[in-house]
Amino acid sequence: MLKVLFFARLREELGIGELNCAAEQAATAAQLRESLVAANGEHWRASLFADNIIVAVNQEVVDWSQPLQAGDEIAFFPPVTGG
Amino acid sequence: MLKVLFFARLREELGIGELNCAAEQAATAAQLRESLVAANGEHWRASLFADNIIVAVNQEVVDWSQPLQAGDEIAFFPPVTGG
Amino acid sequence: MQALAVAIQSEDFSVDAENADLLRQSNNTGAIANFVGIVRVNNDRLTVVSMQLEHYPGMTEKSILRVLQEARQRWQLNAARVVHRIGELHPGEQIVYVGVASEHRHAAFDACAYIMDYLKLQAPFWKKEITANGAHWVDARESDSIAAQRWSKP
Amino acid sequence: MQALAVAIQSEDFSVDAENADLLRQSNNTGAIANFVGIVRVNNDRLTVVSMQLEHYPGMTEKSILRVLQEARQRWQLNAARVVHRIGELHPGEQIVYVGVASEHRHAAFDACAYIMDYLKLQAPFWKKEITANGAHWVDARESDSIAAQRWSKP
Repeated sequence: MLKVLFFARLREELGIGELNCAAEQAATAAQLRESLVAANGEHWRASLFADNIIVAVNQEVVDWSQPLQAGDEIAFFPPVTGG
Repeated sequence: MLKVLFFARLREELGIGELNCAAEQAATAAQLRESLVAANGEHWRASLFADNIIVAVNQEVVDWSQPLQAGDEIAFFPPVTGG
Repeated sequence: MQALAVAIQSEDFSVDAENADLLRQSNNTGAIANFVGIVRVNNDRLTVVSMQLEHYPGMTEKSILRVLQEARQRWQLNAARVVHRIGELHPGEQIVYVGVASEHRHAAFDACAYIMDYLKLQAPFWKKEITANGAHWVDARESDSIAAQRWSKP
Repeated sequence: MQALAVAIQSEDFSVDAENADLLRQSNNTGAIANFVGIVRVNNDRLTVVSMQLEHYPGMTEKSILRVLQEARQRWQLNAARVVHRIGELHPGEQIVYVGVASEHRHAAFDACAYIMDYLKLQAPFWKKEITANGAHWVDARESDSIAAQRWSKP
């Protein structure tokens, strides 16, 4: 299993903060994003493919080519605005 | 009259923090320093002519060529060490 | 307590209390540089009623701690700490505290500015503003590349 | 209270209370940069028992206020204040507070560092250290020309 998290605007737009999905569905972060859109409908595309969406694997920001493995925690979020 | 002030190490070395002297004795800050040594003895020279001694007239740091006039407040002090 | 510390909390903080903790963690400190972020009243000419702050539990704490470690490698620091609030905040309230203790002031100032750049530009926090015209997520204004340039090693 | 304020006092200060005054003096502040100077325990490997701080009453206040005015002309500041203690201080005690409030952090940081350079290098204060080996006036370490270079206008 992969643990998938969404934060801030993404969480609100998708109406969900966390879901699990099978690790076989996605060898990389990019493939996971595509499979989430395929599984949940095209209205997810506008959110997950918005400009500057960031992906973190196991709490580290990574490139979309990052390989995934079972047990990983993957988070999608918009640009940060802290401080 | 001129009001003359000494601070910190100078005040301690000279044994005095404040004195008055006649304005006619000194047309400039440099002349005032010489006349203070002349009036108080050569042991004042080591203190007033030590490296980096600063002179302020009316609470502004000035050059030694600064002209003086009656009523001025002249301060001699070593390099500052605040903060 | 640790010389490097991160707290994410909804409660307000005291700069005096945090600075006292910094001093307890360090020997021979001569300089403390602080940054305190405040919720602004106006943003883009809209009056802010309140602000909602969200973070990524776990990643936020871990990534800030790593930045404190980087800062300590880069500058001579005795101690450093960050307190960042989350949840609902109102204009005029404190959002974030950064405290850096060092023997000398230049290291403290530079490390404090470096940590704040990270908090503004890379730490996983998100702000939602509630104004008279409704609620909206705050847009990011500055790019990571600006921060990276500023602190790139020579 | 004024947006620019200077206090020379023997009593200790609270950073929280001073920052609250800064906020009362300003609108739409988003950033406060602070510097807090602390009496160090060791100087030149001697253990400091206490420190005696002397100033030039009148000139000190006036010259610091002028530097706050210069800083406000140079950066977009909402408010700035300095509290500098005099008299007998002990290791670990607070000596000096600088607080600068601005809408944005870079102006606050830069102005705070600028004001501290003035306080260290040009404001009329003198420190005498009392150590186990006796009392001595602290030597100035940095030259005015270094400070002038750092802040010279382009």
